[in-house]
Amino acid sequence: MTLVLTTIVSGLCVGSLLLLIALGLGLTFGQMGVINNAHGEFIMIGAYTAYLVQRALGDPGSSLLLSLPVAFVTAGLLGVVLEVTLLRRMHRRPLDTLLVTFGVSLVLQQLARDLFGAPSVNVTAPAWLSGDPFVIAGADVPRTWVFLFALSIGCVLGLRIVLGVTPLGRRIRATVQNRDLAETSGISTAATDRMTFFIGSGLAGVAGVGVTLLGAISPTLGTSYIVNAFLVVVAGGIGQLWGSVVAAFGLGILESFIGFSIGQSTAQALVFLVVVVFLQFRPQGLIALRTRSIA
Amino acid sequence: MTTTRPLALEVTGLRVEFDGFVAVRDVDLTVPAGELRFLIGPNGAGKTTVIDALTGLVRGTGTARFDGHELLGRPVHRLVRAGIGRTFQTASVFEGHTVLQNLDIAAGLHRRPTTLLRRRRGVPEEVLRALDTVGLDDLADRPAGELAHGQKQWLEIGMLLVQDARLLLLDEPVAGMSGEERAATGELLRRISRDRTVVVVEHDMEFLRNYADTVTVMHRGSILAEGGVDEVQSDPRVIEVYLGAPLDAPTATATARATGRETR
Amino acid sequence: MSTAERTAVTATRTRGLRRILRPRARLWLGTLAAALILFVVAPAALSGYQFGLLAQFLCYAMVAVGIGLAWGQGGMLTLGQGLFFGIGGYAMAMHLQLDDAGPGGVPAFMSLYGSGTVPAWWEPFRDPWITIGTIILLPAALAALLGYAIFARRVRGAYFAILSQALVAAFAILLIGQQASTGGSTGLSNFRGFFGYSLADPLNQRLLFFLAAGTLIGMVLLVRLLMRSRYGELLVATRDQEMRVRFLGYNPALVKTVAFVVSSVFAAVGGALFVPIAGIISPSDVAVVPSIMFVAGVAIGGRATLLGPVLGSLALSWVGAQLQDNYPSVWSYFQGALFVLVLGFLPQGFATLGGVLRRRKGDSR
Amino acid sequence: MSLPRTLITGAAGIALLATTLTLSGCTGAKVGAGASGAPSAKSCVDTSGDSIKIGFINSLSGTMAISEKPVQQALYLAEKQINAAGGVLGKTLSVVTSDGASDPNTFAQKADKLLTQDCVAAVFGGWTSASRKAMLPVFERDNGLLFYPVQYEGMESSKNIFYIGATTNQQIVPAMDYLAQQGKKKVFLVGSDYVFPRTANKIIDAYAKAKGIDIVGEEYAPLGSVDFTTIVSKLKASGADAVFNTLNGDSNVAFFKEYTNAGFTAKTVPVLSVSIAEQEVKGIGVQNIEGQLTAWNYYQTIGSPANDAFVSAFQKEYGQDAVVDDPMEDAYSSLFLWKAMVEKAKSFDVKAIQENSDGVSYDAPEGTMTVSGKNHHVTKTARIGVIEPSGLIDTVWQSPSAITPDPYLTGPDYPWAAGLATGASAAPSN
Repeated sequence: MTLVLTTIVSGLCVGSLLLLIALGLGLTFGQMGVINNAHGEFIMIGAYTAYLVQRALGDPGSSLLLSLPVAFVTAGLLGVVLEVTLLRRMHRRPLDTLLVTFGVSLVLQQLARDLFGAPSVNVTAPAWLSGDPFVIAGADVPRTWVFLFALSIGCVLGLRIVLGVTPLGRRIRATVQNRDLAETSGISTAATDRMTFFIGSGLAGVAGVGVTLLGAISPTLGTSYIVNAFLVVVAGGIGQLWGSVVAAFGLGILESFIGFSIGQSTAQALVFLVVVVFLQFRPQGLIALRTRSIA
Repeated sequence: MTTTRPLALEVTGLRVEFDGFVAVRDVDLTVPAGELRFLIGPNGAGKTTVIDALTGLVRGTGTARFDGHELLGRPVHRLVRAGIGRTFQTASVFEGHTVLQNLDIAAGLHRRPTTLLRRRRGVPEEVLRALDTVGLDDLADRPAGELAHGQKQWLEIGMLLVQDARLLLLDEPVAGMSGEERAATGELLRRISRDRTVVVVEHDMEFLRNYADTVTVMHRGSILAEGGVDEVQSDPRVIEVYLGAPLDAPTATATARATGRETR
Repeated sequence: MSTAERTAVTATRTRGLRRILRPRARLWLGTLAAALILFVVAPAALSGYQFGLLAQFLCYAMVAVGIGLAWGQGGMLTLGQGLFFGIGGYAMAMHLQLDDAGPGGVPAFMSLYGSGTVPAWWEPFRDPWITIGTIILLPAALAALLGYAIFARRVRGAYFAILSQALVAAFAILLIGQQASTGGSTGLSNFRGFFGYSLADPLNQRLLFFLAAGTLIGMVLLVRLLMRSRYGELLVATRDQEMRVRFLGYNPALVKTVAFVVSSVFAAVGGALFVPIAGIISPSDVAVVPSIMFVAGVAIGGRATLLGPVLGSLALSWVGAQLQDNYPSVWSYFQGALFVLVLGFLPQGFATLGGVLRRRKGDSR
Repeated sequence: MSLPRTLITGAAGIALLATTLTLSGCTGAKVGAGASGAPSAKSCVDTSGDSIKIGFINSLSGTMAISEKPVQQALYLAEKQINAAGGVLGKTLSVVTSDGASDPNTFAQKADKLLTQDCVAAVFGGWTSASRKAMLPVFERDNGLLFYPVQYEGMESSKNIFYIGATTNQQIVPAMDYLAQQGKKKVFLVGSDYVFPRTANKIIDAYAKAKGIDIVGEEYAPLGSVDFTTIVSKLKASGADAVFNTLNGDSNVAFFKEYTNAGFTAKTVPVLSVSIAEQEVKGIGVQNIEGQLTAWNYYQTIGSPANDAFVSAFQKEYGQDAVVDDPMEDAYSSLFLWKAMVEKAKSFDVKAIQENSDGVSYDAPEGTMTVSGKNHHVTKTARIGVIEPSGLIDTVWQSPSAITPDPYLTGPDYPWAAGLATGASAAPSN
């Protein structure tokens, strides 16, 4: 029983991480149709930001909290630069954005290598996260997991509020539903795209800070996450926030269970295959937007 | 005579729902063979949705029969084999291909699949006929992307002729056309409706008056009136729907669409 | 002179050469030139190392030809060609391993990593004909299944790209995980013979090069044939206006699947020939990044043209091999910049560079 | 043009081509025909001038660059010192570098280039087993020499490779001896999913079975994986009293962070790692692994005149903060070992070096290395170390004497390993 609980808890932790990395991607992919292969590198940038903030401040606790907004803004601004210089001219060519951003990711990786050196660097977790694990119903729950879980849920709620309540959110939704109509209704779609990309990339930065609690920071950090992130977005249903949430935790728990019973290495491959097969039967993902035309 | 006569389209109780919103309800529509029927109504009346339902693009309930075939719930290629053809509001032609290539591809329905692997040699008879009918003879080798707006619509209609569609569902074929192009299109529709059943979704009242055999008016997803042009035009309910204005000065949107043509 | 007239004049002028040479003649001349370069010039001009390298690049180019068909003509961007390259490569490698081990023999790595017995699913690959059949039929069947299921669902192109990427990632992880039967991350290497011919003999290496060159030329000719057939016109039509194609009574999913199957078989054949030439196949040859790099050459050369994918792929591989040694850091930047510049500013690749420049020059406004 | 006609003409053309090639005698030797086994490549090494070319092959790009760049630095240091002392047989060394790009196939390609195009007398480098196994056929075909500087999983010996790093009986077996000696009875194995961990764990399994140790878990993470939640949960559930860690690179960071998060410490359940050296400690963060154990043959802290000279020379060259570790020291030593072999053979010729290699020795920073002509490995002293807060590693135990290399574990000391090497011993050996 404890083992099952442990599995679920570790699945939730994996899911939190998946959700964090998929959230921003879901926004830019789902809302704008841009397939951003450099999303992983924005995560990497967020992680290096956390590293730099900690080097400047010294205290792990305050620097962790401070690096969340700093990484959000840093990665977000870089995202805006990418959108303005490149992606803006490619709105009608989503497949090409995929390849262009792959090129961008190569450049960013090499840039990080030249700036920070190839060896990985490390962020120290604050004492209040590295203490004894919490015990919930007999299962040990490390504090970092709780933090990641809270962080991912916080990001989901924040995004939900921004999209649902604020004027910016209304503009984003209007632009998604009908770009031309939004433009004629006085919404600057270019400005909206910039903001969407800012938030999406910023969330990647936040994810990067979260990642530092689990692993090392290296220039190739982002590559280990990008395939998973895309799968979560696609499995959840493109443009569906709640779909991503369900998909992330579902896949996390699935991976955890397979990992426990068969082995970690096989688990990842099987999860990929499960998603591919699932999408054969339900190509629109878990939650689908019904539209007037299938075209 | 009866064997060559085109067949009637019979729709009863058609209903289309999107996530609880009923876009089309209780639509009964009978278009007799060889008739040029216009389907009109204000924006959002459900005209295009009716066509989408008949051609399998959205799911509809009820019945819709043509030539003894049930249309609802059938896959698109079955509908096409049953003789249904349609156009879209924006002309969907293959812009990279020449006019001739466009029409040749449309002829593929009646060819064996193995011919696909061969190169095109010569021009099939039905393609020549369609070129002549839609009046694009001189432009046969021109890429479709270079055609004028109206010509693209004609090409699209030509493709339906090549595929030998017997029920043509045309979605706003004259939108954005010049006066001359409208007239040419009208004549074209007259010609082809002689031995085919043609349903035209349209906004332009002038065009309608000149060429329609009969008119069906839709409003908020159901049929408001049906009959000859004069009959419908004088129907008080129809006048009320069109903002109390006379029928030839319809909604602002419709006016905007009828570019190149003042609405008097 | 009106713009239209001027365009027409320029077009006539540039098509001058094409007018003079009928398509048939151009086909024969082109084939002859390619054969001359690959069969006569290359062996004479290149060192043994460069020659071997070019042989590998020819195999990559086969994958590129297929991607050109699927993506350039059919609009299906596949990021998973490594899967088919890998199936072809591993099938061939398994056969070579078993062949080296002799009848009933066990490949050395299996005793090292595993139980020392040959798994049942390896056994059929002792037979050369089953191996060749698998190299062609397995990718074809897989591509048909996968392609039709996805295309029939009318999902967005991005789905296909992402799913194919996930598949190739899963494939690589599975290969690594099954070390006892696939060699794991080390892959399969150290082959001695190829259908009875010793791989250590430079003459046989040369023969393999010719085999790859001939296959590549054959593939390009086949794609040309397809592009000029009614099917080719239909494929492009499906790419541009899938809805219209459907309403003309065709099944667009089937049209696209055929192109995807052909491209997958090309990739598998490329992988199968790659193995004896390179002497190794490992998960790092079939994973996510190499799969994207397959696409890179196509994008850079010109996805929608006949020769763009081949030349782009060969050029990219060649430049990569030259730059990587001397400037490993520059190479990364160069690769990245190439993607950004070509796709951002010259989306149809270098094959269309001439046309773009001409239009710029001719544009007086 | 119709389909059949094109196909027929095309097929005819290709058939014609093939026939011509076959008739013109273009096909080479069949397998098993007399000449096939013998290396057909003739050496193109130029020994006439004042200098002699050698090749360095390391990953300068890709995931392995982190580990392999420092190795190349150590190689360059050795080259500089040798040249300053007058070179080898009076010739200065001239280095050709190649980037293996962390990709086995690239390693094979570049090895071929170094041997046949650059015509180097010997090649130094390689790191992953995958890269070595990819290069092995190339070195055998082109008849070149590779000096491989990293500890590895054993079960291999090629007359064209000199293995300067430890084989299993010089690292893994002593490490297990140490754990057994500490009274550990339940060992959990965790490794990256590739050749070295899987083969090492196979050996450990056999060892444990013979010595009454329970292997309570054996887990592999995909290379580069950073998700260790499941594995650490399993570790927790297993009740292990020690962990044997063969994880590679950044996976270590993720593993140790998760390990710490789960409440483990070096005191309760120590982790003995065989792929973490001084270079890696920095990246993992010393606070995460302080007090944990490692097994190597060399640490920067070894107190010997040879080592003091090596460390200070290296830091003079690459900065006072530069750290050195086992593979770097092996790489550095490998160049001197080659020099000693050449001087004994009085020739750069591959065959002469192979024949004269037995018994060649060099006083390396880690102690004297002596080459075994039988299996091309070298003698090494095993050392268990503990990671200090400074990030350096202190020796806590070392083997009483240098251990003779036994890559196939066929010696009398390893009766439990019988059967492990079946089939593997069929590999070519000198």
